[in-house]
Amino acid sequence: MTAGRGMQLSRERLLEAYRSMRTIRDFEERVHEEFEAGNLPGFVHLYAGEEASAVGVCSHLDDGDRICSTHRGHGHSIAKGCDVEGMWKELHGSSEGLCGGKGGSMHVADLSKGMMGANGIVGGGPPLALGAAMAAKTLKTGKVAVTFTGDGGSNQGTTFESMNFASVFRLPVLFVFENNGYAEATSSSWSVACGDIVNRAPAFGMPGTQVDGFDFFSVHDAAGEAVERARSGGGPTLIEVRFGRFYGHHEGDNQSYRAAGEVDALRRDRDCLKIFRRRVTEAGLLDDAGLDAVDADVAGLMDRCVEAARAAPRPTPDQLTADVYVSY
Amino acid sequence: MTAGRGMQLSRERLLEAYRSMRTIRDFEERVHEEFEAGNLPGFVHLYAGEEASAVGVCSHLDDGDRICSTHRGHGHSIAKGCDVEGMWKELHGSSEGLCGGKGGSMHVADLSKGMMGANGIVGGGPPLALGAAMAAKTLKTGKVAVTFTGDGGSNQGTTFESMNFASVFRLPVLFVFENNGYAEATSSSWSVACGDIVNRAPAFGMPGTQVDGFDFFSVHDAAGEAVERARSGGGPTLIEVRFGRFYGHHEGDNQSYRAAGEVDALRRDRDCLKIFRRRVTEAGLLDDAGLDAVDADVAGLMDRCVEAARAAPRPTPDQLTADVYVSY
Amino acid sequence: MARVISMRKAINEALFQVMEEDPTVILLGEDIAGGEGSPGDDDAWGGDMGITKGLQPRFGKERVMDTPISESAIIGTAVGAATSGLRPVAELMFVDFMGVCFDQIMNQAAKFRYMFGGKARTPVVIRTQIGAGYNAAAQHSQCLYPVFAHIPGIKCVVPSSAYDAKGLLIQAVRDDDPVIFFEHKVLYDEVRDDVPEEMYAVPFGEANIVREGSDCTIVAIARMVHKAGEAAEALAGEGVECEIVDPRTISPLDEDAILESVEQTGRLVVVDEAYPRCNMAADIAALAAREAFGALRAPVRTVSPPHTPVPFAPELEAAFIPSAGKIADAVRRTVGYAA
Amino acid sequence: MARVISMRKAINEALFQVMEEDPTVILLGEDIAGGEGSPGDDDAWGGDMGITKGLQPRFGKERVMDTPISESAIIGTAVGAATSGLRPVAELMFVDFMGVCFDQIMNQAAKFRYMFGGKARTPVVIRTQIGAGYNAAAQHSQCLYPVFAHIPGIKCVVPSSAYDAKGLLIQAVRDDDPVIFFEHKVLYDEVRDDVPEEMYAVPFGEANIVREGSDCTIVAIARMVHKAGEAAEALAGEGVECEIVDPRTISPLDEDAILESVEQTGRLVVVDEAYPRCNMAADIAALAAREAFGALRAPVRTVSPPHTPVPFAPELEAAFIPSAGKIADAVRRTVGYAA
Ligand SMILES: Cc1ncc(C[n+]2csc(CCOP(=O)(O)OP(=O)(O)O)c2C)c(N)n1
Ligand SMILES: Cc1ncc(C[n+]2csc(CCOP(=O)(O)OP(=O)(O)O)c2C)c(N)n1
Ligand SMILES: [Mg+2]
Ligand SMILES: [Mg+2]
Repeated sequence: MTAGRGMQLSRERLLEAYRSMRTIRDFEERVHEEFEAGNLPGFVHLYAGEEASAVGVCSHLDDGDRICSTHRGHGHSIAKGCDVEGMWKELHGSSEGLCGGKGGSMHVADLSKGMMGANGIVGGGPPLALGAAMAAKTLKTGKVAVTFTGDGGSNQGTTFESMNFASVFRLPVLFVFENNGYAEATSSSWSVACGDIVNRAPAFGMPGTQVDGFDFFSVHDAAGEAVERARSGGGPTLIEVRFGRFYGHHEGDNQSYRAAGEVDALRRDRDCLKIFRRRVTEAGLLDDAGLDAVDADVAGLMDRCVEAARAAPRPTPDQLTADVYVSY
Repeated sequence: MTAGRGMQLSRERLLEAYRSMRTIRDFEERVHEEFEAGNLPGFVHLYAGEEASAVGVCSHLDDGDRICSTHRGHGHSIAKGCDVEGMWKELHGSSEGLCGGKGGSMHVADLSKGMMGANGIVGGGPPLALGAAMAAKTLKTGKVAVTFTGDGGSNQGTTFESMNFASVFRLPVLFVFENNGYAEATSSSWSVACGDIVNRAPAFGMPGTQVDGFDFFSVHDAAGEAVERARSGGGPTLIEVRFGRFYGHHEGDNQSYRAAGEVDALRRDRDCLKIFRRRVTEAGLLDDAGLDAVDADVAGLMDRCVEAARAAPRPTPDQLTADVYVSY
Repeated sequence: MARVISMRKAINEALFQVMEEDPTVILLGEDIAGGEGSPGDDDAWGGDMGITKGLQPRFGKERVMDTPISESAIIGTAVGAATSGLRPVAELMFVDFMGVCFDQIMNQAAKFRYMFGGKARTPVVIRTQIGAGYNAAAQHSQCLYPVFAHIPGIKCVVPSSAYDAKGLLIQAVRDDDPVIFFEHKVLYDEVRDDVPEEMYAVPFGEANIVREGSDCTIVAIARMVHKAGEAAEALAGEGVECEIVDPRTISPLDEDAILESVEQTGRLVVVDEAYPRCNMAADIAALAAREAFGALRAPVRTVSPPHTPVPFAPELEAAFIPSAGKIADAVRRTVGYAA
Repeated sequence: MARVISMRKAINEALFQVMEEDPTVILLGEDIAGGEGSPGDDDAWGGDMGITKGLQPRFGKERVMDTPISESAIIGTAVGAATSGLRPVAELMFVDFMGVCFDQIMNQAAKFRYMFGGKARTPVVIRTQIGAGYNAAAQHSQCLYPVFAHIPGIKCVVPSSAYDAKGLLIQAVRDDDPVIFFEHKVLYDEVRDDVPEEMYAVPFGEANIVREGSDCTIVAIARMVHKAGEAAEALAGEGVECEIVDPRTISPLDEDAILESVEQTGRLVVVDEAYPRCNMAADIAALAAREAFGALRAPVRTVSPPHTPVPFAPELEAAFIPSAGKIADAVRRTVGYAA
């Protein structure tokens, strides 16, 4: 692990990071509840437990930088600054949702925030991230692109070829592989032939690093280095983030493929929020009161969002055929 | 390079290998002539200069083993035992061609010889080779599959994911990358981000080796080891064969992307047939007279084939709609 | 004696039986068992919709394989193995994922027989989910079978009943051509009908006359057969008798059955959940306009979704899917047509 | 003053002009310059058919890029860049290669605008070669545009003349939606016509009435427009006057122009080089059977290849491609139809 650059962040930046992680966690816990209660339609994949990855990476990015996400996109969206209420409404299919209710959980996007979309296609994001990076390179904006991919998605051909392509053109792009141990029910230790995903970096002529995804600072520091390299013309980087998800693959998954007690242990010992709190309070960077205030604040926000989303207006019939093509 | 197992081949086997390489060379030289004379329709890609690869690999295989080839498939087909006259007729589009005139140069195939087809799609072969290997594994036949891919094709997503897949299932398959320096006009030193293709083997959890493709023995020995490993359940191997082609990408290519004198130098100093001859005669394994006799024999065969192909019957109109589906 | 079972159960049973019957049948796909390499249950999922549940425990990991997420490799493995002595049944979880593996289907499997001069056989089956109805949004709700029907060399199966699903799947596995087997995800549980326990095959290219009637022919596909049935019920109350033709396979297509019905009714409505352009509704309407023109007494109406991606919001999705109401309206316009 | 130039030259010129006009236009594709990293000429190929020749020397490697053989990455780069401020023109060398990159087109580019609630614009152009005629066999001779026309959210352009090719390509680059630009490889040199030197745009969704006539409407696409022209010449000698409608874009499709013509002639033949099932011929025939039924005085005939892959042998390929003779026969049958 690199020496703690993240630990040198300002109090404000640290609180912001914590707030972002807490917002994701609360969002996902509440989505879980709402889904169980039958209030949410569609397929939903929760990011709870993985917050340090999205936030650790996105804390280096601004609205001009771009990310491509996966089916498990809520966390990336929030970390990248998407409007939380708009996301809630989107999950409900409201016309006030971030995508007017036409996308849903798997297609949350806000290009104005640099969030190019969750993606229902495993391996759909990496080629698109090349494009954002190519635009940054061509237009010399100094911006970067990040594509988040799961361990399962790391085995998709589109992902592999994107890495080679990025390297050939020295594109400012990060390939962040979120290895949570499973693709649906299939183990990553089985599906990734070379063991750790980071072992693939040399095959694509790029530096690679593996980080502890339960620790914000571990992700933050590796991503910071990679983003700097990308911004300064040094080309792509592969980052493998190792951790585990707190819920099933999607809502409804009974998770019988997991070991007994696996999730309980994760929640107890590997909760990135708890670990973050411990590290910053032990180092005297933040105090519990400040963090508790964030927790309360976020809980309030989430209450308001859930309520607003339930009451939000529904799409009108004319929306069915709107926005297929540009009208001139 | 591994110690010369190939040099311990019997006289017959050596002559057979030489004959096969000579047949490919003559085939290609004559195709070049016939194409220039306007006697051949379609797109044609010549394998001349690369003979040691096809023959070095296929000399370990029998009809039950399977290969998948590329758009540059004549050499692989001949090395795998396809009927040369049938191939000639196929290139002419005769109904007596190996594929009844319906495939042509880019789709030469003979499953009864284990030749699963040239392929017009770059990256089309590797996934198919997995299937042949899977059948061998499931049916416990001890057979293997080989997929030949170019340096350009090494960058295709389907190729990458096939390597991971093969490793995960420990399939008896060889990934032979024929790195002739170019994909059409684009250099492999540019398009393969990690420099040498062999550097990718670790990313897919398989052994990899790089060989001198101008030298039959170098290819032969590496392939022998890999085939043995595959047959005995040891899984896939990556072999990078380095060499150069004697002609353009396809017939009609003016090759202005190449260095002046490049091809002349290859023909002069790196002709696998000359190198083979030198090695076996210097080692006293074969003599010039024996090799000359093969040359004469093959030249005669080629004359007869060219003539037969020119005179071969044309497809009848009913062939247009035959063999789309099985008729019951 | 037949039992009433769901299409879900019918497909599962067909897979059990073909695997019992023929040791060269193998199954592969993502999480079709669901648990490979994981610490818990190896057959945790039995496919993302549970359709292949129980097959791996019964037939073992050598014949029922979870795979990495590598659709080109999955399909390629199945296709290559089919030319090498096996009869693989691969699962493409959702047809929406065809975009990362279509080459292995359309340029490889579909073309071998013809391109190799009749010398190759490629007995591969690809099972895949189609259709809207679960608010799964734009990338998990498409039909896309017209894209496959467009390609010569592949057979396309679109069952609408549990009975047909079982018999057609058995036929698909026995068939020597590449077959794409489209399963409408809503039908897995929505449809339950009489299904014999023993093995039987439903032949390809033979439409099923689901309902007889003399006023108007409705050709409908997959889930739309049931929507058409609802419409026909309603119309019967108005004195309009519809004949419903379910092609069951769209490639090959039973043109004769369709034309024969149109010759009798003189009217045709085609219902297709696939996007409206270049879809099966257009294909069949064109067939009638070409071959049954003399019999036609009214315009051929098509009922398809609008030309849009599938929207997420439940009310928009509901409006996207052709409904019994829209079908009935189309029939009414057709029957009420005055030249 | 207009000059007579080939479609090859017209496309090349359009690319030069759009790149001059708009610095956000970039080009990428395999060997579109042809020589990256190689010791010799960097612009050795200018595309596998030479269409993009001279563009890299003029606009530099930052804007005209050779790529590795990674079609998903090529298309993805273009699509992603199009949402990020550029107007990329990507080349998919042959449409036959869509099978390794279709997801980036159909699930990504095509759906962004709708799926993201109208908030995304994806001004990407994908140029690709279609068609038989060069004995390039089953994997390099397909049309496949019906597959793209089936997908909502992408516009499909099928030029038949040098004039249209230039104007439609300029329009494609200026358009804010994903556009697939299908270039028939035989037309590159087979077609030469009047093309202004200055820039001009041909709008999408506006058919071109290539020839006027009152006896029968022929709708034809891309190279088939010329085959239809030959047929019409021959038929004129027999006293049969055909009206030829070239849709120029098949998505959006100028339905009005087609229907208007059919209303006048009462007869329709549709000619499409794409495989016959679920193709544009079926699409347009269905349109007429639905919307112009009252005007139709004869069955709508379609002239398409047989439902087979494209064969290699020259005489088989020639028999595969719809010919002027077959088109004329279809018109004769249509005109001679007696109810
Ligand atoms: C091309 C494609 N194949 C398969 C799927 C079905 N699918 C959705 S998520 C998923 C597992 C993804 O696993 P991973 O990449 O590890 O991400 P995680 O869910 O663990 O975050 C699968 C197989 C899909 N959506 N797209
Ligand atoms: C999917 C696909 N992309 C592009 C092409 C066009 N193409 C044919 S051969 C070729 C170059 C292949 O280079 P390489 O793999 O190095 O093989 P080589 O020709 O050198 O033997 C290209 C780009 C194709 N046939 N298929
Ligand atoms: Mg995972
Ligand atoms: Mg090469």
